[in-house]
This record gives sequence, structure tokens and C-alpha cells, in this order.
Amino acid sequence: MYRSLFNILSGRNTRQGLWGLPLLVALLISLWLTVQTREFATTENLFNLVAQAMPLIIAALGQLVVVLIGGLDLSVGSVISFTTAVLALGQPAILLIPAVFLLAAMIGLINGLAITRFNVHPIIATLSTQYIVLGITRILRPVSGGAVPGIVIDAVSGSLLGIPYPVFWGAVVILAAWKLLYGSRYGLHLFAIGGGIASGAESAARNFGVSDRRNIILAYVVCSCFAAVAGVFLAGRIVSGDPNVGLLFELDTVTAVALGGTQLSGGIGSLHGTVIGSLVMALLANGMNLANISPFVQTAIKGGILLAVVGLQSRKKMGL
Amino acid sequence: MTAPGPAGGATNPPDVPCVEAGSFEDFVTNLIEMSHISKAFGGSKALHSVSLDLKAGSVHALMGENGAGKSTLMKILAGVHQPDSGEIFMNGEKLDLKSPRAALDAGISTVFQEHLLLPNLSIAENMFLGREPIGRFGAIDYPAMNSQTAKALAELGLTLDPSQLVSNLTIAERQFVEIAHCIQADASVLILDEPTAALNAADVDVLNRNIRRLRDKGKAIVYISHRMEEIFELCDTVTVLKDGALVGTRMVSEITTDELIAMMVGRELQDLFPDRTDDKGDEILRVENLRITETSQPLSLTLHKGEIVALAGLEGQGQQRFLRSLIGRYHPFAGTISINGKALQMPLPASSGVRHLQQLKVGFVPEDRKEEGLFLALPIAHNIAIGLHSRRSELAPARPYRNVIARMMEVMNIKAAGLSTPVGSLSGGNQQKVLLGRYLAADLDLLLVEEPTRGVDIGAKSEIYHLLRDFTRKGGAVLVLSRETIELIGLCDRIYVVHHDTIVAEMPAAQATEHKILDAALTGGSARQH
Amino acid sequence: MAAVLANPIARRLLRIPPSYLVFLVLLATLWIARPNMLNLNIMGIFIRQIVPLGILVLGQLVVMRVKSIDLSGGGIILLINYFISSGSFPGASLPFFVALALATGLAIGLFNGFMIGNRRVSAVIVTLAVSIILVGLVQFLSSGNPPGDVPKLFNDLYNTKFLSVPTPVLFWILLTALVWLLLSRTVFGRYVASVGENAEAAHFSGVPVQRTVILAHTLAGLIASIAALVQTGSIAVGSVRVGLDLPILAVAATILGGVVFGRGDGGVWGPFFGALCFALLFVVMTVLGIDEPGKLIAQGVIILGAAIFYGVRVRTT
Amino acid sequence: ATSLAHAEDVKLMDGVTPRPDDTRMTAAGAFKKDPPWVIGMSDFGVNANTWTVQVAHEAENAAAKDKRISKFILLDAGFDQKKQVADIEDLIAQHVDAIIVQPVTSTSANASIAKAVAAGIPVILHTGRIDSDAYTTEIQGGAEHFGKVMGDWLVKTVGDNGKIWVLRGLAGHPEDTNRYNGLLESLKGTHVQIIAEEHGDWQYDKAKKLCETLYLNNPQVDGIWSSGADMTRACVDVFKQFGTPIPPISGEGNNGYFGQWITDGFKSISPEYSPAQGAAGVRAAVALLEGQQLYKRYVYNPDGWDKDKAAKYYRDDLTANVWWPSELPEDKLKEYYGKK
Ligand SMILES: Nc1ncnc2c1ncn2[C@@H]1O[C@H](COP(=O)(O)OP(=O)(O)OP(=O)(O)O)[C@@H](O)[C@H]1O
Ligand SMILES: Nc1ncnc2c1ncn2[C@@H]1O[C@H](COP(=O)(O)OP(=O)(O)OP(=O)(O)O)[C@@H](O)[C@H]1O
Ligand SMILES: [Mg+2]
Ligand SMILES: [Mg+2]
Repeated sequence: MYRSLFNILSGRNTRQGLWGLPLLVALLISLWLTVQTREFATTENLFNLVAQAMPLIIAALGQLVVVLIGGLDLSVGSVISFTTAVLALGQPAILLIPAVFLLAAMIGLINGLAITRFNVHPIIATLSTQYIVLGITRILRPVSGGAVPGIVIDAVSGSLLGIPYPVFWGAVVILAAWKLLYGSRYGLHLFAIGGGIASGAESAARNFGVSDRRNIILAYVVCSCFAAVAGVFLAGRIVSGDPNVGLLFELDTVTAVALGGTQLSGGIGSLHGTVIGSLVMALLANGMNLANISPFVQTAIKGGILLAVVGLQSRKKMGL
Repeated sequence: MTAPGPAGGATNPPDVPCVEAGSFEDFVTNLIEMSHISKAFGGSKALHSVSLDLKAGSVHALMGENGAGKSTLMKILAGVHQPDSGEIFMNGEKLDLKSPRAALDAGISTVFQEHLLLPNLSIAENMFLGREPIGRFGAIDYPAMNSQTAKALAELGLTLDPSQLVSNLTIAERQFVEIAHCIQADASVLILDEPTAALNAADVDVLNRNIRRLRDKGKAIVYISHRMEEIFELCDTVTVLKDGALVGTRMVSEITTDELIAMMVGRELQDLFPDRTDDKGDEILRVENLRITETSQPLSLTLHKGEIVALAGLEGQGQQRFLRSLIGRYHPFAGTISINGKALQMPLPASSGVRHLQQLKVGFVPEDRKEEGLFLALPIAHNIAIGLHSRRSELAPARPYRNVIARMMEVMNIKAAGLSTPVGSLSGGNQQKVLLGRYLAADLDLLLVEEPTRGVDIGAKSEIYHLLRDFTRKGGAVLVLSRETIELIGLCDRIYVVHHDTIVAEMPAAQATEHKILDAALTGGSARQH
Repeated sequence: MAAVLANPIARRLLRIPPSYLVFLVLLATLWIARPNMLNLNIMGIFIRQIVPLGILVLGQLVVMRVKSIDLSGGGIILLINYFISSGSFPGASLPFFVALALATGLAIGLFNGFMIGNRRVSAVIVTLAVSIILVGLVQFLSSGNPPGDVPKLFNDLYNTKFLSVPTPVLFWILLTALVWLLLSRTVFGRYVASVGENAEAAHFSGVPVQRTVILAHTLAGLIASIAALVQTGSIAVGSVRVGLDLPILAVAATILGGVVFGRGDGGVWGPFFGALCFALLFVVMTVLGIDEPGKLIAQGVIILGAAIFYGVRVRTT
Repeated sequence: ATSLAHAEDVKLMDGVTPRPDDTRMTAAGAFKKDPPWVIGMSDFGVNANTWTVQVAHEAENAAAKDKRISKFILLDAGFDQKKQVADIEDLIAQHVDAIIVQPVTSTSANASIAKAVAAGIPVILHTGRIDSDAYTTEIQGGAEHFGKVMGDWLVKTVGDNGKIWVLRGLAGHPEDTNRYNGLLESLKGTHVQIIAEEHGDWQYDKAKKLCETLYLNNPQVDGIWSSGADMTRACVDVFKQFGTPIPPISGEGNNGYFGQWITDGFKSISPEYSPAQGAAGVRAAVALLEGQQLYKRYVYNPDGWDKDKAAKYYRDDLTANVWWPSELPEDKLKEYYGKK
């Protein structure tokens, strides 16, 4: 049962990917900020950090699900914007919230069907839906505004026993993702399908009697639904619907997932890696603000740190 | 019918379903009836109206040349392919096998010819994939899964950790896991498509024992192999396919090897192995005091032009590691290697070792043709010519090499629609010939070959042996590694036996016997001759 | 019908990448809506608009053939545009800028290639991080020295014509033909095909796998710098912003052209038409006066529709 | 009355005046604090274009000039709503003395602005309105006004039956919508017809493609309403490329554009939208911290510039990317924008 610390940190000989290094980086950044700034290690800031990281964590966990099967979902950003737009339609929450998830699931279904039934490459399929959903969002809500149901706003801004609600969102979402990936047969099947695809044998899992198509479609549905959760959270945070709020989420989620050591070719990756990857990105943004780094150099520093972390995550195989 | 009926003939074991009423067959029932199955891929017909009956408690061999349609027929029974026409009955009831899942549910379990385990899952997860036991809260019950897996592996004499990832296993270990997976499914029909292609003699024995045990439990087993001796040792019935058509079904006890080969090949095979020659040329490879690992004993060998020399031994004794040390995949701990009298700069870099040896006219033919050998989606022409291209610089124009390729296709008797056929659509034997063709076409002096005939039919095997001999007659030399001892004895001039990462014996092949080799391989240093 | 499908020529025709299909549909739409626009002069100008993307696609397709990806093109274009427009090199001549651009692209491509081929890190993240760094670099530099004007010569060159076809378009076709030659007629092309199909097998056949990946990325960097020069020529002003969607569009055009990671069925001309599709798509939408949301929706529906149509055909044959 | 006079004394910027219909004021001394002060600014996007870069410079420069400001923290939201929410939270966490906000959208930052005010930190808004009253004071150069200045001029120039193209900015951006609404205001009651309306994202390259396409589709156009200077330059270049007369087209206070306008002599107008609003925001913060009384709302609705006024500001020795009017001192102008 014993595995060396190195193996755990490097993620070798497991299917969890190389998540140790980003964890180390997250810890180092936190340590540096604690020493350098007065404000970082305050509960107020740490709770801020959780709330800031939350939409990315949620959406990235959805992205993780499709990345594990060797796919990619470029439509998450649009789905997020779309969700906020629908939520701001001014209808009662009891109507809007189910509607939001139904619509997101439909988008995921279209992605999944196009990819599995019609052999469309995931990048093409999800880029197309990205455009379509963004177009619809722009019709619904040309500019930001509208009224988000109060319950949504309260659900992200309140607190319970001194612990702000975003912390609970995080707990619930991570628990759900954990159950999905590690606490069910479906999760194992995702890894199986991804492992087959990564090793070039698309139908490997099918020969074991695992229905790959249905599972792949479901993965895209799950990803969209996670994006919708992120959208609900964001709608509460920006208190409005906004056609652009999800912009660049597709790249950020993929970055967070890959930063956490998950391999984009599928089959190798982990939930905790993805959470760590998202946290590193949020830490960078929060940390550079607190350390008063000029906005003119922030982008370069962010890129440099990304490159440094990823540059050390050398893998066995070349590829995406 | 003089053949011994299936074990316990009259008393059917309890898990064999009874004959359906109205059936007027003899008392040994057909568990599976495949009737008039046809299947075409694109334009080419893989199966024409083939019928096959499987009986409970019997091992049924499926024989035929590469590309005869054996795997296709079995993939239809396994639900992977759907037949264009024809029907399948189980106990007289029609089966509609739409997917592998459907076949599994019907009690048909398969070891596919291609390794299909998922590298990123553990052994136990692979074993139970698709039917994982569920514990509390819908989670997978890992303790149960692992302990059952350990038990199944133990039955095959394996002591692997069930939670280990498959990507960490050797080929033979993976093969065993697949077999364990197949057995574990507790199906009534087991299909084993070339389960022994990656196994050596000792492992084959273990497997045979298990197959007999399952047969005695009343399972119907289909056994596909290109190794004749296994068929005669293990099987009750044999069906031969040729070019997608049924040639015939016979009791194994009523047929001789030569008859069987004639059924398969359509003619009497002259001689399986080419004649040996005595004209040894200059020394081409000299390895001195090479220590494969830090703790292993030094090893030395020489190879001359005109010679085929083998490395024999049990699985995992370091033969493969040694061969791959020569191309820089592993870095040996100490020792020298010289080629044509010139010492190699050690260690060879892992990324360019192959190219470096190529400049010295040495080629390496890997064992795993799917993973390491072939470009399955690319044309035959590309697969052969790449060995010639890779000796030239990037900006050089890519010559078509039409003549070379056409000659190879002809010399090697590769059965394909044309030069531009993707290699992936060829049968295993023809794929192997394409792979070898790449190195024979590349104008090399020394070939390092791992498993020259893995999964290759007897006719093609013979062709490959002759091709290798022709290669040495023209002044080439071959260092070969194989799990099939008989092949080594028949093909080679000399045999080195490897044990524990070093050479423990050397013998002329003409005097070698399976027993002598096994003896050396088992006892190690004590049997060292010379 | 089955007989027709079995015919190798018919099957080949059916495997034509979706880009040709989209192109034809758009051309037909334009022909119906604005027949007067289908003349060489006008089409030349439309096609010229897409040349930077078209050139970027060439680099993208090379790296995608070796199962990699390059998202750093946007950053390269921005940086080179900044070099030229910021006046950081006072009095520099055109050849100097060209040399500077090519050297920059080459160096960045080489770096990408080294990280991906030698260090074996994730291609998506490395090239994305490089792009972010380049964008950040330009932001940093332009905080002290914002970009100004692009030397006039660039724009003058961009506006030249040869036999009434805009020179940039001819240049693009020429470059595409060169890449086609490289991939189909040289040993490097064979290496690329081999590495993309099976890197391990390529290694054992003596193909220098690492070097091929590094070269492919170096080439992509170089090509991106050429795209940057053309893009700079097309605009008179420097910019501190770049569409990060340019590389993604290049990936989409490449896939639409039948080239996916590791496979190159569409050759070079499939992606070429992929880029053309984006040019025509823009023109058709603008000419028809479709509003912004409508454009997005139509764009998505057309691309998805073509890909589905293609996927269905491939599946049934 | 004294306090009113007091408030009038505070000069935020040329052209900035209290909003006539709103007399609400901050309480005198409500935010008074002893220096040194730490002032934070949440910028909607520093690196969007050269105008936003200059706003940041103007703000930093104004802060640097005032020795009582010990630290000026500039945070860049990069047009990302959630990043702005985070930025404001981070500023609150650092207990800055005042926060200047350029809102990304009219709603997204409202909650965090309210949070800052609740924490006792004054919030000054500029270059973007919000749908709430939660801020302390605002200086708003109305985007509608900007669009209307151009629209009114265009209606006058092309006549009642003119046919115009409309080049809009980034779709979904409030500035784009508001400027466009200003145009619609001008068009009310006229028969001016919009024959093409496209989004050029305020960028040169995209606008150039658009104008080329629109021109080739139908070159008959009487005037062009352009929502930003780079788009105007691109469009002018397209007409020059085709060698046809340049139709009346609206511009903006950008040095490069002024140069083009002066050389090519086409009909145009330049609405004023000074990047010095960045400095005005800092001055407002200082005024509040000094304990002065400010109006709740200031407007910045200057007239458009004609070519003569543009020619007075135009500087041939500076690059295209400086925007007028500017408060940057000569040495900074030379440093940032001097032609080398
Ligand atoms: N999926 C497929 N697509 C196209 N052709 C195929 C496919 N599967 C099999 N074939 C063709 O069908 C024929 C029969 O192949 P099959 O694999 O059944 O032969 P086999 O008897 O198993 O040979 P081997 O002994 O080499 O395993 C071959 O010509 C092969 O090329
Ligand atoms: N859809 C397909 N298109 C093209 N080739 C395929 C397809 N499916 C399988 N093949 C290839 O066709 C070959 C022959 O068919 P089959 O799948 O029956 O295996 P096989 O011949 O028994 O395998 P082996 O290569 O080990 O002998 C296989 O090597 C397989 O990779
Ligand atoms: Mg077979
Ligand atoms: Mg076969």
C-alpha cells in the first residue's frame, strides 16, 4: 500500500496525473503572500478567495469530466453567459432555475450527439454551439442588466455561522463531482473510455460492455450543467445577466484542468488536481492584486508562472 | 466416433442448459450454432456463409491462415461486428448480438486478439469493468473487487497486486489478465483469440491446465492459435477457414498435422524451416562484458555475417532488455558493443539510438507491431518505405520507391488490394510481413528481431523463416528473440540461453532440443556449457 | 446505392472535407444574393482579408499533423506588430523588420517545440502560456511606449496587385503550395505523417521523432511571424490587443479542412478552404446585413451542419 | 449655501459640471481623513486599447503629483466582470481610503460597490454608469451624449434623407449600446436611413474588413457614424484605397485621427471624451478625503470639435496613440508618445 512521496507528488504510476507540483506552487504562493502582505492570511481575504475561485472551480470540474474522455468543451463560457441571461429574465426563481439546467442539459446533449452520433470533432462541435449559444444570449440580453431572483443573490452573498455561502457551494459541488468521478460506476467508465481513446483504441471500453456513446453524451451534459451552476453562482455575484460574463471561461477551465496535471488526451487526471489548478489561477489574480503588482506586468507574470509550472510537468508521452 | 467425448459425456454439468424440446440432435448438444454467417468490410468479403457449431464441454480450435476470417467470425459471436447475413443460435434460440454487452449478457466472453485492456485502470478495474460490484451509496466496492481479482489471478498462478495499473504490466502479464478477465465472467462460451501469442511454453502450460479445467466444467471454448502443437495438445475439434470460407470441421484425434496444414494452406507445406548454411562470414556484432543492470552478471556474445542467432529463455529473464539496450532504450551498466569491429559510443541516447544504429546498417524490429511497429492508418507503401526515408535528411525529396515496395509485396507474398491499402485493414500475418518488409527493404546488414512471427499463420511463418534465411545468405545477420522454442531451434544457427539478465548457455541449434534449452533456462549458470 | 458507395472514386469524393462543402454553399448563397460580387476584383479583396488567418492555418496544420497544437500565434502576431509600430527601432528598414519578425517567430516556435518535443509538456498549456507571456510583454512595453503608426511601406506593399490579384492572396497561395510540397514531397512530410500516426513506431523506424516535433513547431512559429507581417501590413496602426480567438479559429479551419490531430486526410488545401470559408462567411453575413447575434448563430449552425453532414457520410461508407 | 459654494470650488476637470437636475451632495467631512492616503482604482480594462492605457497613465500621474497620496493601487479587471468584483473585494480587504471604479458593466460591480461603501470607503465612479445609487459620487461623460454629438452633426451634414452606415463597437458592451442610443436619439424625427449596421469592436482591422465589404456591396453612402477613432481611420483608409471621395464620417479625439483628418480634409466631427477623466477621479477622491463636500453626480457633456480645434491640439511630433485633451505634462507626453 505504501507509495513514495515522490510518486504521489509526481502522480506517476497512478491515473491522477501530475498534480503534486501545482499544489507545491499553490502553497509557495500562499506562503510568500502571507509573509509579504498583511492582508492575505486574513479570514476575510481567504473567504474572498474562495468566492473568487468558485466559478472557475465549478466550471473546471465540468470541463474535467469531458477532458477525461479525451474531449473538450469550448461552449462552457457561452453556457455561463446564457445562464445569467436566462436568470435575469425577471421570472420567479422556481421557474428559472429548473429552466436553466434543462437548457444547459440540452446544449450538452447537442454537443454529445454531434460528437458521438455524427462523428463531429469535439472542438468543432463545441465551438459551433459556443457561437450559437452566445448568439441566443445576445438576443436575450444585448447588454448586462435584468433582475436576478433574490434567492440567487442571497445564496452567494450570505453567510452561515460566520462562514460565507460560497464555501458551502464549493463543498457541495466538490462532493457532487467526487461522487460522480470516484463514487460511482459512471466515473470509472469515464476513465475507461478516456484511457481507450488516449491509447488509440476508441472502442476499447465498448468491448468490455461499457456503452461509450451514452457515457460520452452524458459527460457533455454534465459539463454543461456544471457550467450552468457556475452561471447561477456568477449571476448572484454580479447581480445581473450579462452576455459577456463567461468570456474566456473555455480557455481558463482548460488551463485549470491541465494545470492540475490532467492529460488532455484523456484517461489521466483528478478532481483534486483540477481544484488545485483553479486555485492556483485564483491565487495568482488575488495575490498580484494584494502584492500591488502593476496591471501592466500582471499578464506577463501570470503567463510566466503558468509556463514554469507546466514546464516542470514533463510526461511520458508527447501530445496535447 | 472414436474421439473421447467431452469430459463426463453423459452427465452434463449443472450449468449447461438442457436440450431444447424438439431438437433431434445427438445427445451432445450444440450450445452455439452459427449458421451461414457472411460479413464484408467495405468492398472485401471477410466471411462467406460460414457455419460453426460449438458444443458444451469441448475445446474447439479455429484454424486458418492470416486473414482467413477467424477473428471476424469470433467478433461476430462477441457482438463486436454484426453479420451481413446469417444467424446465431444459443441452445436453439436465436441470438441478436447488437453489442459486446449483449454478448456478455448472453454468456459469451472473449479474449480479443488485440490487447484491449485499459492501461489507465487497475487490474481489478479492468477485470470488473462494466459489471463492477456496488457497495454502499452506489459506490464501487473496491475491497470485494480486489479480493476476487486476486483469487482469479491466483488460479492462473499469478501474484499481481490487483490495484496495480495495467500500464505497469508486461505483455505476458497483460495477456494473463485478459484471460483471467474472460474466465472471471463466468460465461458458458469462452472465446480465446490467440491467447498464447505473447506467452512462452511454461505460461502456455498454465493456460492449458485452466482451459481443461473450464472444459471439464462444461464450457464451450473456442481456441484460436497458429501453434500446431497447442491444437493437438488441447483441442477436441478443429474447424478450418480459408479466405473467409469454411473448409471443414474435423475431430482433432482423426487428423494429422500435415493434413491440417494442407487444409489450411491448400497444399502440402514443403518444409517449414529453411536449410541451415555453414558459410559464416566476418564478425558483425560483438558484445563484451555487458552488464544489463547494476547487479547482473556480465554477458558476452558474437554474431557473424550469414548467421541467425537466437536468445532463448523464460519470460522476463532480460532478453528483451538486452536487445533494447543495443538500441539505447535502456542504458547498460557496463561493457562494450562493437559493430563491424567499431566500438559504439556508450551509452547510446534513447531518443536517437535507433537512428544511430541505422547508419551502421542495423535495424530493430519491435515485438508489438500495433504499438511500436506499424502505422495502421497509413498505406502499406508508407509503412515499408519509411525505413528508407528515415535514412535521409528532412529536406530531401521523398522518393516513391515504387520498385522496392512492389518487390517486397511480391517477395513477401503480402495479400492486399494494393499498395495504398491501410495496413490496419490487413490481417495480423500480413501486417507482420509488412513490418518485416520495412527492414528487409532498408538495405541493412544486421537485424535485431523480437518475435518475428507473433500471431502469424503457419504458411506465413514458413515464408518469414525463408525470408530471414535469404537475408543471411546475402551476407546479413540476424539476432532473434522468440518465445517459441521450436521456432528458434528450427530457424537458427546458434542459441544463447538467457537467465537472470545474463547468458548462461550457448549451443548450436542443430544439437539443441526444447528440453536442453529449458534445462539451461531453468537451472541458470550450473548448466553453462562451452 | 451500395454499389456506388463501394466504388473507390465515389468513396473518395464522399471523403472531401467539410470545408469544400461550406465554401460551395456560401459561394452559392453569394451568387444568389449578390451575383455582381462574384468577380475577381471583389473576391480578391475579400480573400485578402483572411490572408493572415490563412497563413496561420498553415502552421497550425503542420503541428496538428504531429498531434500537437499551437495557440501562441496570437501572441506572436501581437508582439511583431508591436515591434514594428512602436518605433522601438528608430529608422529601421523593411528588411530589418522582416528579419526581426522571422527571427522572433523562429525563436518562439523553437521554444514551443523544445518544451513539447523534448520536455514533453502539454502542448495546449505551453503555447497558451507563451501566448499569455507575449501579450503580457506587449502590455508591459506599451505602458511605457504605446504603439504608434506602422511604417507606410508595409501598407503600400499590402495594397499592391499582380495581374489584378492582390499580392497577399498570391503570397498565401504560394506559401500554401510550398507547405503542400513540404508535406507531400519531402522526407520531412513522411516524418510528419509517421509521427502523427504513431510516434512510437516512428521511433523504431528511425524517424527522429523529437526533432520532427521541434521542427514542426519551429515552422509554425516562423509561419506565424509571416502572418504577423501580413497582418501588420493590412493595418496602419499598432494595437495592444489581439484576438485570442485567432489561434482557435485556425484550429477550427484546419479541422474543417479535414486535418485532425495526427491525421491529414484534408491535405493542405482542405484547411486552405477552411480559412476561405471564414472569409466568405464574414462577407455573406455582412452583405446580407445579419445582425451580431444572427451572425453568431448562423456561423455556428453552418459549421456544425457541415460537420454533421460530413460525419454522417463518413459513417455510412 | 456656504457648503454649496464650497462644492462649486472643487474643480474636477474642464467641462465637468454638477448634474443640473440632481442636487444631492455628500455630507461635508463624511470621509475626512488625515493623509497619507491609499487610493485604489478598479479599472475596467487597462489594456483594451490606447485610450484605456492613457486613462491609467492620467490617473497614476495625478496621484503621483499629490504628495499626500502615499500609495495608488491600480487594478485591472481586463473587461472581466467577476475579476472586477474580486478586485474591489481585494481593495476593501486592503482597507484603502477611497476606491475609484470604472465599472465593466452597469450592474456587475453594484454589490461590491455597496460593500465598499458599507465599509466606510468612498467610491468614485467614472467612465461608466451603474444601475444603482450605492456609490458616493460620479463623473459621467455620457456615452449617449457622445453618440448624439456625432449623430446630430451627421444628420445636419447628410440631410434629412441621407443614407448612413453605422459602425458600432464591441457587442454587449454598455458603452457601445449607449453611444448607439445617442445616435438613435439624433435620428428621431428625421428620415435618415441606416443602410448598414455592423460591429467593428472599435478595432482597426475588423473595421477595415467591414468597410471594404460594405463598400464593395454598395458604395452609395452619404455618411458614416463610427463609434470609435480606430474604426474611423480604418474606414477612411478603405475609401482612400478605392480612390473614391471620403463621405462625412464621425471621428474621435485621437492624435493619429487628427493627423488623417487634417491631411485628407474630409468632413468630420470629433466628440470629446478626455482620458483625463482618470485624473478627475483621483481629484474627486482627494476632495472627499480632504473633507470637502461634493455633488453626487457630475456630468461631462462637452461639444464636439471641428477641424480647427483639432488642428490646435494635433501634435506632429507625437505618435498616433495619444488622445486629446490630455493632462499629462509635456515630459510625460514626450516620454510615452514621442516619435523616435
Ligand atoms: N474492421 C475491418 N475492416 C476492414 N477489413 C477487415 C476488418 N476486420 C477484418 N478485416 C479483413 O477481413 C479479413 C479477415 O480478417 P480476420 O482478422 O478475421 O482474419 P484472421 O483469420 O483472424 O487472421 P489472423 O490469423 O491474422 O488473426 C482480412 O482480410 C481483414 O483484412
Ligand atoms: N473499422 C476498421 N477499419 C479499418 N481497419 C480495422 C477496423 N477495425 C479493425 N480494423 C483492423 O483490421 C484488422 C483485422 O481485423 P480484426 O479486427 O478481425 O483483427 P485480427 O486480424 O484478428 O488482428 P491481428 O492484426 O492481430 O491479426 C485489425 O488489425 C484491426 O486493427
Ligand atoms: Mg485473428
Ligand atoms: Mg487477423
